Amino acid sequence: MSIVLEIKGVNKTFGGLKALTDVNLKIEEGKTHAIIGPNGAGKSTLLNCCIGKLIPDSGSVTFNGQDMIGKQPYEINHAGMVRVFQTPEIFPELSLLENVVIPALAKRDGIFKFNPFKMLSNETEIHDQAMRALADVGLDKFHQKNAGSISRGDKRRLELAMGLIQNPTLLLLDEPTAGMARHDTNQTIDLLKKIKDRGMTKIIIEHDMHVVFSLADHISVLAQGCIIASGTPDEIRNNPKVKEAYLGETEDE
Amino acid sequence: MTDKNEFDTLSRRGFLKASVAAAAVGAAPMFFMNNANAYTNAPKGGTFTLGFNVPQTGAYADEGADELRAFKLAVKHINGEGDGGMMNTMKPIVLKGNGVLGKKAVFVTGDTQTKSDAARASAKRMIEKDGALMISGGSSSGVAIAVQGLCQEAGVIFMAGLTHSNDTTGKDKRRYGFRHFFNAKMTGSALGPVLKEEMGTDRVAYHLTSDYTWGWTQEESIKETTEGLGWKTKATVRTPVGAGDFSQYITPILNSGADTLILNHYGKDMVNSLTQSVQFGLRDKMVNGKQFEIIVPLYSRLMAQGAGDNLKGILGTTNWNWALKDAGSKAFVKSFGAEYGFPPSQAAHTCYVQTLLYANACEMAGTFDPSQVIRSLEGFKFDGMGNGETEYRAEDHQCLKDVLVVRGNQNPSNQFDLLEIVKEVPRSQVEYDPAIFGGKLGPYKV
Amino acid sequence: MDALLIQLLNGLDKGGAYALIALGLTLTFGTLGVVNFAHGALFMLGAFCSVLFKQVLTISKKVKDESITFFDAYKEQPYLEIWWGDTGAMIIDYAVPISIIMVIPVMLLIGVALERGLIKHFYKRTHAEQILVTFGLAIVLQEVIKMFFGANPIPMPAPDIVSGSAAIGAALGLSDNLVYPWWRLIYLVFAGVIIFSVFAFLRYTTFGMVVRAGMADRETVGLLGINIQKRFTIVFGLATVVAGIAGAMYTPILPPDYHMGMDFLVLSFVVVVVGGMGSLEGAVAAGFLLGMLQSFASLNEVKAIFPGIDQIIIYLVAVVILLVRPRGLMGREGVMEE
Amino acid sequence: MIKSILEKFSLEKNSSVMLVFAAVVLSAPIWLTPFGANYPDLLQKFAIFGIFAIGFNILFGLTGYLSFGHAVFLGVGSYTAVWVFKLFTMNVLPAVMLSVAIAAVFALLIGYISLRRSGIYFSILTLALAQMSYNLAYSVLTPITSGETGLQLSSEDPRYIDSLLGAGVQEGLPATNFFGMSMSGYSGFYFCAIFLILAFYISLKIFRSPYGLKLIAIKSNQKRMLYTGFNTRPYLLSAFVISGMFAGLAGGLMAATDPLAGAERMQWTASGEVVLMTILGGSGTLIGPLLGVGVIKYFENIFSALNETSLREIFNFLPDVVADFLVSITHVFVGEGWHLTLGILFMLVVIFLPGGIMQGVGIFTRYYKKKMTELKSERSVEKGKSQ
Repeated sequence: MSIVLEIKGVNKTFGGLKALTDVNLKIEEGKTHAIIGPNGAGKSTLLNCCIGKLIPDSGSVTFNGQDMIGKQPYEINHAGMVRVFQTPEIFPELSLLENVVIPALAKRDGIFKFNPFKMLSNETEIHDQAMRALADVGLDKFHQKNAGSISRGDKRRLELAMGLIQNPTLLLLDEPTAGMARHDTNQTIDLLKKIKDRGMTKIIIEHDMHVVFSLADHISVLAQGCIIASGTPDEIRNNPKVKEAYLGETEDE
Repeated sequence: MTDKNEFDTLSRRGFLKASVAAAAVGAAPMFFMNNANAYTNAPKGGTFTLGFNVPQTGAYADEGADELRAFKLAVKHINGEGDGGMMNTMKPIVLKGNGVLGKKAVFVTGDTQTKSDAARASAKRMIEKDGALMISGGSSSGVAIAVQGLCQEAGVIFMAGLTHSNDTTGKDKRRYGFRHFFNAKMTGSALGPVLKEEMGTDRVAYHLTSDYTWGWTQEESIKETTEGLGWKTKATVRTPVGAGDFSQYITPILNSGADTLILNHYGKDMVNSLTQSVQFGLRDKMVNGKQFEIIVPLYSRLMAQGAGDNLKGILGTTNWNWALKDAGSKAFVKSFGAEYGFPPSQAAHTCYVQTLLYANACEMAGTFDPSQVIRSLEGFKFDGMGNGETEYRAEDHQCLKDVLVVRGNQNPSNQFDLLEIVKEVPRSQVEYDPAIFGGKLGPYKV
Repeated sequence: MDALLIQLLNGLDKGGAYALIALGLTLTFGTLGVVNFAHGALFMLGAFCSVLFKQVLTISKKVKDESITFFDAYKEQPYLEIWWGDTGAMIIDYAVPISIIMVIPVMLLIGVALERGLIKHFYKRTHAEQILVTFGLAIVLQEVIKMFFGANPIPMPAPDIVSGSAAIGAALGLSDNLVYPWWRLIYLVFAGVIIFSVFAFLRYTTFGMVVRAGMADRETVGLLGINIQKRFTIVFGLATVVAGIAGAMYTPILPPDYHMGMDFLVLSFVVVVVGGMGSLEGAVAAGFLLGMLQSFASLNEVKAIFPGIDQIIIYLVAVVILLVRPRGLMGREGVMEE
Repeated sequence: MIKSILEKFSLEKNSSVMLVFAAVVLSAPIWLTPFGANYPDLLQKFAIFGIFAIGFNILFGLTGYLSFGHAVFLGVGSYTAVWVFKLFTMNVLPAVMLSVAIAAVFALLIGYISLRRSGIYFSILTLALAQMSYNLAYSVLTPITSGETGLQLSSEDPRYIDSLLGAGVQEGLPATNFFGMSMSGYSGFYFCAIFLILAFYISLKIFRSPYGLKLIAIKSNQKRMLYTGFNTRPYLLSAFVISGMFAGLAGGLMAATDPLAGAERMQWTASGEVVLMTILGGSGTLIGPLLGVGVIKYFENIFSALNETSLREIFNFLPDVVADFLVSITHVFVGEGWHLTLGILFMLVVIFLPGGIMQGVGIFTRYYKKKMTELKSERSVEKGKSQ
């Protein structure tokens, strides 16, 4: 198995606060890797360091052999790393279809393409691709609807479709089921399971242990900016350190 | 919107076809264009149309409103209504008070906004839509020159309103443009002797000049005059138009060693710079053993009201003032005052006179054809219009006449009595060779 | 040396005026999130409140000038002078400072009415719509003023005792040429007092604390269940009053006309943005910075090297500052960036 | 808002949209007659400012970037065109082409600087750069711009190409022409109208292209665009340059129909005017900006020209007392009061129709359609009953 993403010795401080301390992580190709940890453990900071939103104080982030630090978000996207946001980042004024068409265009056109005289209506291939992506998440029936008007759960699914249509090497999912009702959560788990066999590598940041244990091949536990454990779900489940730091509080859930 | 089946793209040919088809529909009005007339807007029926293009919005709106009042009065008098005003004093006059060539005068109005583009658009509307034979009015040289150029192209006579720049009848003069108002050059010539008398020949002048063409021509003309008297020029400082606060330009004067400040500002700029200069104590200063003096070469009573008491005792020139005692001025003030309840401004006066002169020239020419009317205006000598004997010089279409040197009234006897006449400088002293400014009038026929 | 000193003073004076007009604007920006293109018009309204006040004071007995026969011309004497003699004359002389007493309640009323009647409904609208509606309002206000007061500037002299210049140089043992108009010095002090009062009000009162919190994070304050609406009304009223008295006190320096608000509009926006959106400190700092730079750029020596620099300095500085500091001098992230 | 309009239009074929548009534009001299707005100068202004507003709308309507300095490109276009007339030829084609090119260079420069910031900071950067250009053009650049007076033709101009082609020296100033076709009067309008139709066609294409969709997406959520893999800067810059070129074209045409270029064309109020036109009509819609242009230019040219005499003519069919009363009320809003009317209109439109006039049109058509369907269904219900 080859390594897709390697995080080496990453440190990040905000003011006097140490958010990440010497974090090392290797993500294997094709695997679903979950990163868990209590609130404020540094999960989001770690994610932001991967996708170019934050620049770590030290350490390296290597993706497919390329150094990612200091790269622009769109360069990281085209390198094959795509993030699905925790609070839905969609285009609320546009239709669902257009929301998915845009990432599809990004995949095809690159970071910039000047084609003002090409008609959108002639983009059959993109159109079909977008409709398939919407169908994947079960939103194809409402493709003409305004993205701002759909439910929060649907927005999350729309975002997932926007990520999936780019067919990335690595998909970063930031709490994909946060704020969802149980029913929606289950649907999302099913959906993620379904796409598992496409061979896409995934990182999932999640609170919900049910989701983590149903999806992850490998779990890393982050607490106070440090990785305290890493291993298969079973190993993590039985790790006393993890239990103490984290699971103990949430087992009753 | 990506639903591909619902539409096809428009091919280039389809687009062309669409345009051609529509062009055919739209071509019809082309035939309304009238090429048969010998000249633009030849009057049909019993009336002829005058276009009064004045600032109705912006800083000069009050001046524009006063111009419009004068125009309305002039039209009344031409048509034989009212008391006739200057129709009774103008010499020679062929107007009979029954309109012009048997046709009644009517007018249209428009807003110049004191912007060249807006003024031209407004004048074009008058020419193209309302059929105006003559355009008049305006309160700035930029507008006058812009509209004058347009009128030359359109073949319509332009009787300029308030415009004081040398360029209007200098480098930008036009065959179809006529100016009754005086100019910066004449201001300089008229001020010269008075300045010599009142302030001597050993002074150091400091100019604050509005940074645009009118300001520059005035600065140049005044400088020429004062240096001719033996004065020195310490500095000529350009100030942005509409600066509002001029303090940063006034402070350096204090240390400059100059003893005379010349404000080449007009309108709001003049009011502000004068008010602020006085506040800085310039007029109380003694420099080189002499009392510091401020001069405002071009005065307007209407705008000067804004400067209030700061105006008192300050020298300048004006084209005309209502307090003049000649028969023409009295007749005009009488009918204007009776109509509106207050005296006319110099802007109103020049617009009134211009309208009458145009009407008279048409009557003299026996036609409204501008090429003939121009010939009868060129070199026309007249009197009884408030400025003494006057001549429309043929070479540059500038009226040559007496210039008033005035001073802010120290002790006004009523609310309109702001200017005190120091001297009526005779025409012979302000005349100049028209060749010095260059420019070409252009053809009679366009 | 004198030349530089006086230019320094002039820069401070200009800066005070800029800071004062920017202060109200940035209050509306920062707190209400409204781009108020009518702010200049409020400045103008304040000035005309003062004009109206003076006109009322100088209602005069008119003695017809018999020498004029064609129309009615009068020699006027205000009734106040007739009734109270020198006291009356003095009251008229002090019309501008006294008018503040009237300007404050009138402007407060106007501000509250505008906020309740119009601005309130535009908090949630886009900036473009706010611009259009407030610009429309500004035009309406100035046209109404034009209808009643005409287009020409109206003289509003300062009280006689402070109408001249203070001989600062002589007092300090420097050159006699170092003088500065009393009224401009008064305006500078006045601007300082108003700016200081607004800061103190926002810093040391509970009301101000909530407003500042609102400037930092509008939503949270709304969520706290505080009646933010009422406070917004008061803040807008406050901004209107600040603009109004700034305008009224400025009349001796700049004889007011109906268009003066528009003339100040662009400048005040540049000051606010250079200072940083929603930052009161920034607006004040930017006001003084721009005033100072403009004053020095207008020196003949500077203009000789860079012709026309005095005409563009403000804009040039604005461009440079915004390029070096993305959010102006003291702006915060996320304010007005959409 | 944008989307609904887009979809409304996509329902129809592009070619039919263009056909209708061209027919409406080219027949304007006929259907504007009852409004008194059918004279050449105003028609030309409608077309020219239409191009300006369409271009502005490509930037503001699509990307949401509010430029407060677009008039600079209008001014630059005009100056360029007049200089081409003075130096080379009175044929308008090279002048207009060069206007667009030079405006593009300016737009590239100003856009490159201004687009480093967003939101109100962008607006102020464009405003500041534009005001600098205006102030310089008005004063120290007078040798190039003729300052306040404006750049005009002169009989001493060299006109190298024309004199090379042996156009005889004539008395007076030559007129602008398009291979002999006069640029004043109605032919000037048709010349501008062809460009307006072309401009509308380009705008239509951009609105419906993937490129246009990306621009709308930038307005909707720029951050998301970055993470989706787009470098938004070149998109914004290209849109800025395109809209600058439209403004340059408008400026060139202004000079072509009336060979004068003044600095006040670049003042912030001129930039503000196009902003107001676009918002008033409905930004982000294809037709809206044109409606805004129509309303504002109509007010400026027709309302400002009404006076008591002309009002009396309008009301003279009424009894004298009523007419007097109406004249006394209405004359406040026309002539010198046209600004007041415009201000009130701005407020009313934006209060009741935040989407501009186009929203009003939308509400009306929806209401109309609803009524029609109600009518139909009623009829069918009645039919059902009668059977």
